[in-house]
Amino acid sequence: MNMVEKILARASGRKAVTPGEVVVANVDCLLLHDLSGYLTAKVFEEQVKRPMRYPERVVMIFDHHFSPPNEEQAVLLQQNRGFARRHGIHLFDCGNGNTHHVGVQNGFIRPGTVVVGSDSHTPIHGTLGCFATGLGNDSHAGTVMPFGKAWFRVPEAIQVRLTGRHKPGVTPRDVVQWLIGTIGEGGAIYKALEFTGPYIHELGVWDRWLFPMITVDVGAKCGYIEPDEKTIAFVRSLTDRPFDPVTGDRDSTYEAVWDWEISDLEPQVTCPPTVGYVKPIGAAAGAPIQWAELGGHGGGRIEDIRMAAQILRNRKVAPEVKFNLVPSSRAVFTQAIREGLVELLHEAGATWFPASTGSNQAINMGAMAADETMISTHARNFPGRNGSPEAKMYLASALTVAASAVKGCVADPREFLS
Amino acid sequence: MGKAFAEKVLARAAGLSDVRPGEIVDVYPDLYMSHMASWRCIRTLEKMGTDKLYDPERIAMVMDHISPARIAKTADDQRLCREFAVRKGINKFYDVEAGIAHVVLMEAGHIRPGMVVIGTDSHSTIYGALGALGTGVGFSEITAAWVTGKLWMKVPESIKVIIEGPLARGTSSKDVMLKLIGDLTADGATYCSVEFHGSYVERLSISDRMTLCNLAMELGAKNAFVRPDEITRSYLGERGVPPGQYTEIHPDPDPVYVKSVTIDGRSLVPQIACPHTVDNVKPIDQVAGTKVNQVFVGSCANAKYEDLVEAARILKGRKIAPGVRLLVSPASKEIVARTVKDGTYSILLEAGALITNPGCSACAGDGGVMADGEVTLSTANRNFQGRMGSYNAEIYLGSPAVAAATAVRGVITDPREFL
Amino acid sequence: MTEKIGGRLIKFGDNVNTDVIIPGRYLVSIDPQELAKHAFEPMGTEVQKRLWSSQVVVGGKNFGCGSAREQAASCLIGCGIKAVVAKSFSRVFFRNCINTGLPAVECSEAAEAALDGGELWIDLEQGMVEVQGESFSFASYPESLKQILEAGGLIPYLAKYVLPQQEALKRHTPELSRR
Amino acid sequence: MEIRGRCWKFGDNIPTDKIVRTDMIFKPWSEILKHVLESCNPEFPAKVKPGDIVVAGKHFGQSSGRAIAAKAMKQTKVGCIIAESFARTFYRNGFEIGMPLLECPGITAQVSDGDILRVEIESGKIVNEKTGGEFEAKPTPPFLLDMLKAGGLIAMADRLAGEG
Repeated sequence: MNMVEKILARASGRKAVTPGEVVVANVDCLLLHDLSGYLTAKVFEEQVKRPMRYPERVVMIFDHHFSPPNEEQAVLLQQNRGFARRHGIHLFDCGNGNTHHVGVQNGFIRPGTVVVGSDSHTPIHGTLGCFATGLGNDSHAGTVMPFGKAWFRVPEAIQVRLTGRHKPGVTPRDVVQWLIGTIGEGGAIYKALEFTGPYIHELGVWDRWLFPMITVDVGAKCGYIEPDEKTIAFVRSLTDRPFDPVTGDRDSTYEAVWDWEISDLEPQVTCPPTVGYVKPIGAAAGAPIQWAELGGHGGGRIEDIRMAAQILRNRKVAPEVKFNLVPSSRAVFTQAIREGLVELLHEAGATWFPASTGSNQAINMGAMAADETMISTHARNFPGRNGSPEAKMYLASALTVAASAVKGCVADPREFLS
Repeated sequence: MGKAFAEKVLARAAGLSDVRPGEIVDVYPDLYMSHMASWRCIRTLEKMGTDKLYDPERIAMVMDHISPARIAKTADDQRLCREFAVRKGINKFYDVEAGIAHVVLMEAGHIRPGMVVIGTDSHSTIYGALGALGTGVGFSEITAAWVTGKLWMKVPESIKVIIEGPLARGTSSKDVMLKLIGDLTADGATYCSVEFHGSYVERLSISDRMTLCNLAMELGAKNAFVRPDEITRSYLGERGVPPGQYTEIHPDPDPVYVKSVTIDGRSLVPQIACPHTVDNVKPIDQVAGTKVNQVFVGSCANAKYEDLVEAARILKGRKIAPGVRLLVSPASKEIVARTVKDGTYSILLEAGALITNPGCSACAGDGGVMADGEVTLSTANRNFQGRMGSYNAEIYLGSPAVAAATAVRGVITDPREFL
Repeated sequence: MTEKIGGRLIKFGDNVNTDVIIPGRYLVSIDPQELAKHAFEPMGTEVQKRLWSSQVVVGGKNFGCGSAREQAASCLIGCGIKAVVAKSFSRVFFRNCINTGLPAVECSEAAEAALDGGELWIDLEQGMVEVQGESFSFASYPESLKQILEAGGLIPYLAKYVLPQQEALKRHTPELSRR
Repeated sequence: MEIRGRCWKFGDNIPTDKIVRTDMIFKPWSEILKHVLESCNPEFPAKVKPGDIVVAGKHFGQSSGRAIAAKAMKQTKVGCIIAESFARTFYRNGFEIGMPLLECPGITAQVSDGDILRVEIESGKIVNEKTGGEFEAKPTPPFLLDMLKAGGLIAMADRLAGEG
């Protein structure tokens, strides 16, 4: 059995499971954010009407808001706070960071566990050797909250083996975007993607993190990286709670093995209007932008902020561009201050925003007029997510975003790296 | 009999040798500030069918009330302003990242002693902190000024406010003003020019003078004034404006004041303006212990560098109370830079504050909105019903020190407990 | 401006502020009809209904204190209000009334005498307010303000009188504060 | 379970954002329904009738995992959705709220807007009455058919909990 099969078997009290089977498994952690949390809470209290079985496993994080912009949203947050208090679940209010970063940094995510959440990027936690996937409100309200369980169809696994070394100016984010373009939107529906190979194993945990993040956009159920010493040390540094890591058997079977060598990759840009529209930088460079942003579920890491600083040291943001920086968590924000990056980037003309998901769904920021364009480290670029449906969003690495902010158009970061 | 500041400055700007209180004169302001309302001015201009500006040099635009945009319509309005500024050569254009208009224009050296400044914001009285006459107008008037260069003004009568210092421990310019507004009521200075004098004012920082002049609006004042001095000159000097570039206007030694009021700062205690009017002021012991859901350190009244430092002094090494949100919105980009550099920013962040980008933020309803039954302690200048969300929510106003102390305890708290 | 203006009145107290007259959340709009729907919303729908069927707003002291938002005047126009009478006005609100073409009359006695739901008529030319069978005088507007009101507000006034002679105007500009 | 209705055809990779616009999430159904799938077909919200059948291309309902997109489709009262394939959270959410879904690779080439389709959910048999064409959808797992019969996940939650 592979890692996911072993975790699902253990969590459902079976010796073995096989792909295609439906199992009911114990859930170790449920991550909710402010929007989905509200919808889930309503179903739970209005339709399910049962006690919360394991409140300590449920975490709600306010990250789409950093501050309610109108009364409707204020009421939503107020009701979420009330829900959290009534049922004794964990609550992280606005300003603590985006749901996945806060979940990890507070030790809720441990190897070998089952993690679910209503954010579609929940598979990101496969980075730490979890079986992690996004479910809908009714699963959370109907079975996770009252019973600590959920049903799963055991997925077929595909192994994605990456080898090689990325060139200077190319980052793991570029590799990830290239993968989405190559596998294609919906190119791996229902599958479990195991990311492996020397390229993956050499990466630090926060860089590995970008790989399972993309699984939803290629349609997969989950993605994961088998835990190794780096994973264990990382999780140990965040929590004292015990955990029992799982790795796949030697004779694990995969529906397919996709082998890629990534050494030749150029920086990649995801172009409007969908996440599958990925091009090498040369094909997109020159498109004018008015907005640039580091932030979102995959961005705003300390690594991203460092990359932006690398580009912006002794340079300025182009006058026609607004470059917005959204740290992924309060801890990352304070770290960036300590490293002098907040000052450096502010002086270069960027603007800092509270730790959150930033422009994701444009609740506090990120609305654009028709024909305005943003380049960001966000995970999605569908039209209508950021103000006018005629606004455009490019997705790229922090290096490329920062280079574009300097140049006023989509730009190749290698121009700025000596 | 001599002339008060307002009479002298308006005579100068009207091109007349002598004006008297009550007289209506055509004034040519030196600067016309418009913020979020700028797009309306541009649309009105289009409607008037003219494209000629009297003097683009006198136009200042700051995109402060909603920054950045949350809906496409706002993004579109802001783009209209941006493009208009480029097309018309308006070089005093400050975009969504700059901060609150008043503070930004003062920091940039655009406000100088002896100027007459009109703005689409009632708190334009704040410009008195640099010895200028600042007053609020509607967007039609700004549009008219863009085109004709002038507007009608009634020459105000003047009120003298004498503040004696030094202030008692734990109090600040905010407490002085709340006390004054409580005593004189919300229309205590309607149509009047309020001049601040006295030993406390003479050695006062520009930041505190800004708080005084800003809050004079809540007395109904047309404008406010602090006599320019060495502190003014050095503030301007640091911003690249040498004394040769402005002409100070001082009141004569013996002007006619319709009213003279003295406040003794030496016996002051922290003051709180209770819901829903700014003149519903009580000494802090009468409201201490009131539970709050949110604390807001922001607005043109009290989100300046000195205000954030004051809050950080109390928050250093402490955490905000569980269940309380602390929202901090620095007034300008420059303030962000200074607080990051000296560690104030980190102190606030580590205490649990949520620090937004610079701008009007919750004071203009841009975030920090409350649901029914919630309570905010705010350092802003207004606590009107519905200003921060629900009509059934409450806003208390106090100084940055009160705000910090309140955030730590979760209930309205006298900052002297922490000093 | 020879005809009397007025009709049914709705009376408010002292220090009515602009956040009550038109809450900040509605300022995205500048359409008087749209704004009218939200005028005085914090005071509840009963008050709003009476406002919409009135022609005169009567206020106490310091009416319209608060923001410089011009919509505080234009929303009343959208409600069908013909004039505002108060004991005293906040100055920006007063300006905004004149500039949007809404007569604002400062007349303490008339505001005192007015009864909620009664009638009030104003003769702007004579500077008289009639209410509860009594007449009260008020200081009539200076000529320049009369012209603005007559034109229907500042912008129409400019279009009619000022813009045509723009060039002539420029020659009379006084010395500016040095910059 | 047989459904007969008019066909509305849509393309590939339609995200949840296009089914329910993000700024509509917390609006009442009456408001949301005015905009369902409008950016793909502006006529759909006004003209969709109970019992109509939506046919979509690959990866229908991708992007966000929130059930609101599936719930909105159910609120339009369409009889069922047939797609070349579904995004997995949409598929899951559909059955959990009692909305029948069928996966039928190749279907979009065989039907047009306005065709009358007859669909049998259990067997997966699809008939295009206009062309006479007959197609076989992929079989639906019995577990999900049970859920559909029970009226959705919450109705069968107790039974599920007993299994784990």
